[in-house]
Amino acid sequence: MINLKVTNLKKSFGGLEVLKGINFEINGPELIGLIGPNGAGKTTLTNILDGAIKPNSGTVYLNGERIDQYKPYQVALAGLGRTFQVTRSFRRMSVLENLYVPALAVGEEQNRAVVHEKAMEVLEFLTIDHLRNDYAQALSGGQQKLLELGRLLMLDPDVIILDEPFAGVHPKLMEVIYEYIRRVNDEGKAIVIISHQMDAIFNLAKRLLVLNYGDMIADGPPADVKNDPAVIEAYLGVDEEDEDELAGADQS
Amino acid sequence: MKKTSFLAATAVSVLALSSAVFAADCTIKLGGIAPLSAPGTVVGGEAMRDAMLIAESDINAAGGILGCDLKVVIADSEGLPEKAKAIMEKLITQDGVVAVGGGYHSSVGVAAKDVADARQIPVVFAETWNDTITGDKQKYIFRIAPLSSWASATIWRHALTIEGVNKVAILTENTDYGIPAAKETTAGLESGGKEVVTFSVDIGTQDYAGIIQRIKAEDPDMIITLATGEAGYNFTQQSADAGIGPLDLVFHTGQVSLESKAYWENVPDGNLAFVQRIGLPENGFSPKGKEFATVYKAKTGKGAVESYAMEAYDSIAIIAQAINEAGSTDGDAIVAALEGIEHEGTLGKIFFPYGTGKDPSADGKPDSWWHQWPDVALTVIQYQNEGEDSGSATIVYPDVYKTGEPIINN
Amino acid sequence: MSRQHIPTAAGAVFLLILGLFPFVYNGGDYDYVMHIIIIAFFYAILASSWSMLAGYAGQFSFGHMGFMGIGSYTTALLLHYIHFAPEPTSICTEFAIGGTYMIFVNPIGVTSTSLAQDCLRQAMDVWDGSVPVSDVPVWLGIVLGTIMGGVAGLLVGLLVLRLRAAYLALFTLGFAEILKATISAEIQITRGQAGLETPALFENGITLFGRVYSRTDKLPPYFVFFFLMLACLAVLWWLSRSKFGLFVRALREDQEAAAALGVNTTRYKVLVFVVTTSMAALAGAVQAHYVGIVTPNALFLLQMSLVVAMAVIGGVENFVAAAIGAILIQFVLELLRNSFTIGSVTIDMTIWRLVIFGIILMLTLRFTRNGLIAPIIEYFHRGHVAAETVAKRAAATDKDGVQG
Amino acid sequence: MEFSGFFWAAVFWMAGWGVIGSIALKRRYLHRDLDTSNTSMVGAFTGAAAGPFALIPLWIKTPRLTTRYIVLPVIATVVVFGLFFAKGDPGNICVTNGTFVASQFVNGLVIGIIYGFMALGLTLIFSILGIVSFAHGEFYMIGGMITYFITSVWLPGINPMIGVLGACVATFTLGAIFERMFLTPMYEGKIDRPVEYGILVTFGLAFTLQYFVQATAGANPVKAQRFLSFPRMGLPSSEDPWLMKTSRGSMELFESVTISSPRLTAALTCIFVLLALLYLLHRTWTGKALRAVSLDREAAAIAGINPDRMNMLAFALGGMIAALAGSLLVQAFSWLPQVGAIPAMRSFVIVVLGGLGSLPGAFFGGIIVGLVEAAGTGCVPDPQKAASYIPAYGMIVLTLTLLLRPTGLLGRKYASATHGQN
Repeated sequence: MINLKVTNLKKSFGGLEVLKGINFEINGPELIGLIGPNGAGKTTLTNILDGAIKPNSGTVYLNGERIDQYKPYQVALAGLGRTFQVTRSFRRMSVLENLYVPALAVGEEQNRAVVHEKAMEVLEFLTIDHLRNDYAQALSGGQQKLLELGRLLMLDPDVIILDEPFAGVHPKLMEVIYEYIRRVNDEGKAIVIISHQMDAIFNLAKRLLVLNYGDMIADGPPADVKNDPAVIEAYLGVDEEDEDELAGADQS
Repeated sequence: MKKTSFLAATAVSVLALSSAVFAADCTIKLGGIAPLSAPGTVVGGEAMRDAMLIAESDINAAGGILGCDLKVVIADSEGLPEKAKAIMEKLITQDGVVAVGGGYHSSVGVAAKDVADARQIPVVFAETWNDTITGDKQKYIFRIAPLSSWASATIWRHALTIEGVNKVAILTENTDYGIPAAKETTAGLESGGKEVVTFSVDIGTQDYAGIIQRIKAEDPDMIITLATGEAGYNFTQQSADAGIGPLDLVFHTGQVSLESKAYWENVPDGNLAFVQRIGLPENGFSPKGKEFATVYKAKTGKGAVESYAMEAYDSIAIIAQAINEAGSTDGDAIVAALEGIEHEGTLGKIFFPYGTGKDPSADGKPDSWWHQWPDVALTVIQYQNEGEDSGSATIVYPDVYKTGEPIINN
Repeated sequence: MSRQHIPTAAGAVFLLILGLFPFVYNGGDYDYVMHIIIIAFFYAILASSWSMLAGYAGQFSFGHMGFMGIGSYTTALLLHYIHFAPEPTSICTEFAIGGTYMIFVNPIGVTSTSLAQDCLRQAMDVWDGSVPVSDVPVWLGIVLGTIMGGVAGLLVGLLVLRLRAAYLALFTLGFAEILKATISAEIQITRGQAGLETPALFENGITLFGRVYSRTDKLPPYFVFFFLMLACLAVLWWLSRSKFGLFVRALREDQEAAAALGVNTTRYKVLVFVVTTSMAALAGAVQAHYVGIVTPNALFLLQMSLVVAMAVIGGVENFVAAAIGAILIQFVLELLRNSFTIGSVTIDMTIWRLVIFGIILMLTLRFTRNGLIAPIIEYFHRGHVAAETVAKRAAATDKDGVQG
Repeated sequence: MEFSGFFWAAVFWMAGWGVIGSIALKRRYLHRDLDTSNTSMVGAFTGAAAGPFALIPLWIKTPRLTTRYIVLPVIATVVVFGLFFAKGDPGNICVTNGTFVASQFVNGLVIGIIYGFMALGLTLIFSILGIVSFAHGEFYMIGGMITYFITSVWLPGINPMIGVLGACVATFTLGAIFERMFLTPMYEGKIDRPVEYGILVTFGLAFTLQYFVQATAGANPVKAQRFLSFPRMGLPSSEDPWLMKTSRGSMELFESVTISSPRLTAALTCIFVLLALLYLLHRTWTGKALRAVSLDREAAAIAGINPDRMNMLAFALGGMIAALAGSLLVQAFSWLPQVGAIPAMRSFVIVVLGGLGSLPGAFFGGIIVGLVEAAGTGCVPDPQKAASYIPAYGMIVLTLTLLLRPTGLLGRKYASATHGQN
């Protein structure tokens, strides 16, 4: 049973409190959206979960294993994978090699043939199998996004954090990504999506977490969150762009 | 693309040219080692190269060796021991030389001699001073240069004759030449009751400012430079700039300053410097020496002959004579001929009293006398006029060769 | 034979030629040609290991020759200072190990006269041949040299974990320079510029294929270097095929992303340093015994630039290409040694060839990012792949024309 | 002149507490979630200077590490080290002879100014192009060579200024052409790893230039005459010249400090050109544009500055500065094609010490390296080794800087050790 438990997570940078005691828990294969205005602490939270930075206090447990003091690779091996806001494919490695990296890093001495087969399946699913021997840098931005998602599948984590998966992606590829998220979720993985694209989040997520100035101001089903006064206040109070985002979500 | 075709063209033309070289009926090749690029002493190397090539044409003009043409293959040692081994290998195995002459830096000689000895190729070293070169008593190794200990002795004995010198600072290069020479000089000076302090530097050193300040703080009465190559220029001029140059105190500068033209260009404040010279002054030259001096000066445009040029010339000429006497280019035959040779060289009559026939210990001599020419004339000269030629400079030590009194300044 | 097998076949032929060459060739300059090839093998080891470090792992270290020097000096110092004898000298520092004494020779630095000898030689003079003195075996020196190189690589690897790009280059350069200065200055121990003499690889000769070869014969060291090079290439090949190769390339591309996918980047970064520096040290240690002398000049930046240039011209992201590049460049540089005269102008090719070499290096960098040889191998290897990709892509474009 | 055990024990004590301080303080600040950028350095120097006595209060109070906390421990460390040194080797010339110390200091300062000036070129290139030019030493070498050829071979007797100017013009052109031919693809994103490309391609340039000069000018060392010979005079009077005494190539101040004419003219010219450069950078449009590009490339482009042109200008200018240093020093040292290696290495040390990309950092770094080398050469007791270690002194400074403060003394944030990864 997948369980990610974040308790009283605090982080400040040189006196500025970025996270003021975050608590939440993910149980089972949930599909969660993490939203919040710019500077709300989303990226910091992701980086702490991922192990890139250490929290000042608080704990993170993944399936009963404490991971908040882990290094990024240990977190990954413990079962938490992520993508980056800016695509970070291994540009001068072939698409297949990009997929081999996490598969082999998982550490089980897997048969190369099995890994290859799995990688081919993933590529077919992501509709980029014809590019498998090309260098990743030859791929378009959207295709690289897909490749990044593919790598996560090869890592086979329990919890996946997707940082802005829809940013700069062609509408047609959006479909593929939607499909990906649903299917991976169906396969029993918990997914956390961080995005500014409200329509997509509201479309997909079954539960929303809303961060604002380091506080978790809302946690619940999208419909409830949308009408939560604190959330509206947070978005209205910040800037118009975010307001538009919420409005856009309403329309969808 | 253009570059590649150019390269290809170059390669082709190189091959064509090398194959087109007209093969004489017979050619006997000798190797000539000289430092032709830094960190070696390039001026010394170029002088030696010129001298060895003059030896080649002189010998060929006189009918060659064993009726064949002589060819001297010049190899650049760069003054580096590891390079020395490589070029000795190359000379012997690629160029097929039957014997080797030349050699400037001691470290080069020390490293190269083992290669030659193992391959049974005789070597007559021209200007490598380290005692172990002959002290190892190797069958194929000869030397016409003085021993380091003799050369050091000339320097410190001369220093002891100068009144008012109580403290001496030595600047030495940290090589097979410099370190032993500094030790010997120090021991000699201390035996005369002088105080000595030694500073050593890498041979590539350019900036001596810090060391010069230290020397200056020691307040010596005399400075002795035991460094080959550039150090002779850089150190002397920088000392002069700092007020402890040849014009300020007794200053014995490096061998490189025997190349007078470059010396005065590089050390404008170099007047009154002492420097060690091998061989007699030009008016005391043997007939052969005078002959060579004329040709050499004409060829190089220099005003005087450096001693190492004469040594280099002799090293080739003596091998040529040995081959003629042996009637063979076989290494053992050449060695046998060299051990019994009496060669009228530019430096005088060259011979090797000790060797396989008679061990140095038979006369109570140290091992370093093995295959060593004992009659090397060692002098100390002083530049007494600005722009003066090293050939006409005043010989101030030892008394037998003396042509004038030293000018000593305090 | 399909096209992607051409490089493999060509490589096999090339190796076969190199393997048979010493038996077939009988020119008058046999030893010289053999020497050139041996040095070519030496550079091939350095260039290919450097290409693993710089090309695969992206760690542009300029201290590779420093590690080579550690290998050389470890074995040279070990063999110079430690000896064994069944009886004590009573004047050296020595330890009894069973029935034999391990003798530490006192450093006497550079000397000229035979009077100032070290304690062992004085003792041997007294013994006058009655006591057999044995050295540390050459192979042990080489093994320890390799290990020391690896240890140094480990330390440097740990220190440079946080440094990238230009800083890494400068730090490693600094490391090599400090090493060189130390060796040059500690004359009493290292004999400085005068160099430390080392025994030959096979000091007492060796019998191979029923023939006796003396210590100066080129054939035994030829095969030593040949097999060392093959062994290094095999190790590099195995590493590059294993997850090691995959991971170091991933961390070259993006360290954070690799870590986020579960790659222990610290471990692999240090590992790649250890592996490649050990290889450099190995090459250095063996070369020390081949050349017979080690001096700090081998650590010059100029030597490093030769290795870098060889790897770059061969193809820095392909260690096989780097090795081939090293061998070819060594040959070409030797071939171009002959000066020639056009009219009254003599072109001194000993220098000009290096000018041309430098220009080729710059042009290679400018116009082909992966050298001159790697693309050829790539062409044959990926040719069919590319064709297939083009076809598939065309099909895919028809299907959906996806562009992100 | 052996070092006493006391000195080594003291060094061990300082180094030990330095290591402890750098690690402990960093952990402490990390734990307390404070700014850790200076902790390694402050910890190391505080530990080295005062051991636990200063470390413990620091560890407890964890103040914000302002400049004061950096400068004081550094000075204290130098002083404490000096005291230990004096105690450990009381007969050392650096302890007993004040005149010697003064002259070493002045010497280090003068040569440091020239070093710093040369390094300025390197850091200028880095701040605009983001690459470290490995051909810096070769520009230096060529500058000297051209000056020599103009003043001694082609036009003997000509004013040395013409030679220096000629060298500047030639190297500026060379730098500009090279930049156009080989560095332009970097800006268009055609090169995956521009930093490494920059290093390698300038490396190739260095190789080519060095051998080109050797092939054309020969391996024979050359040396230009000193530009200026002092008239023989004394101040206040020639009988009692306690203030200043000059003769030929040397000038003696206060009867203790000697400065040679080549060094003096070189250092003064460097200062003069430095001022001109500062004027260029701060008072002219081109200079402001250069600085703008170094601060933010894209913003500068938006503001109508053509960054490509600035790249060319910076590379050419940087090379020219090195060449100028060379053309000034050719009167002091004899000149060879290989002469650039040591100054290039030293420039690397200086720019890292000062902070890659920081112009004032390069200048002060140069002076520090000049002084460190002077202290090393002057004070290492064994005269056999003091000079041989000269190249190592700077490298030790470089290593310590990279370990303790990778941004260098005056480095800007972006120019940290991670710069150039993307």
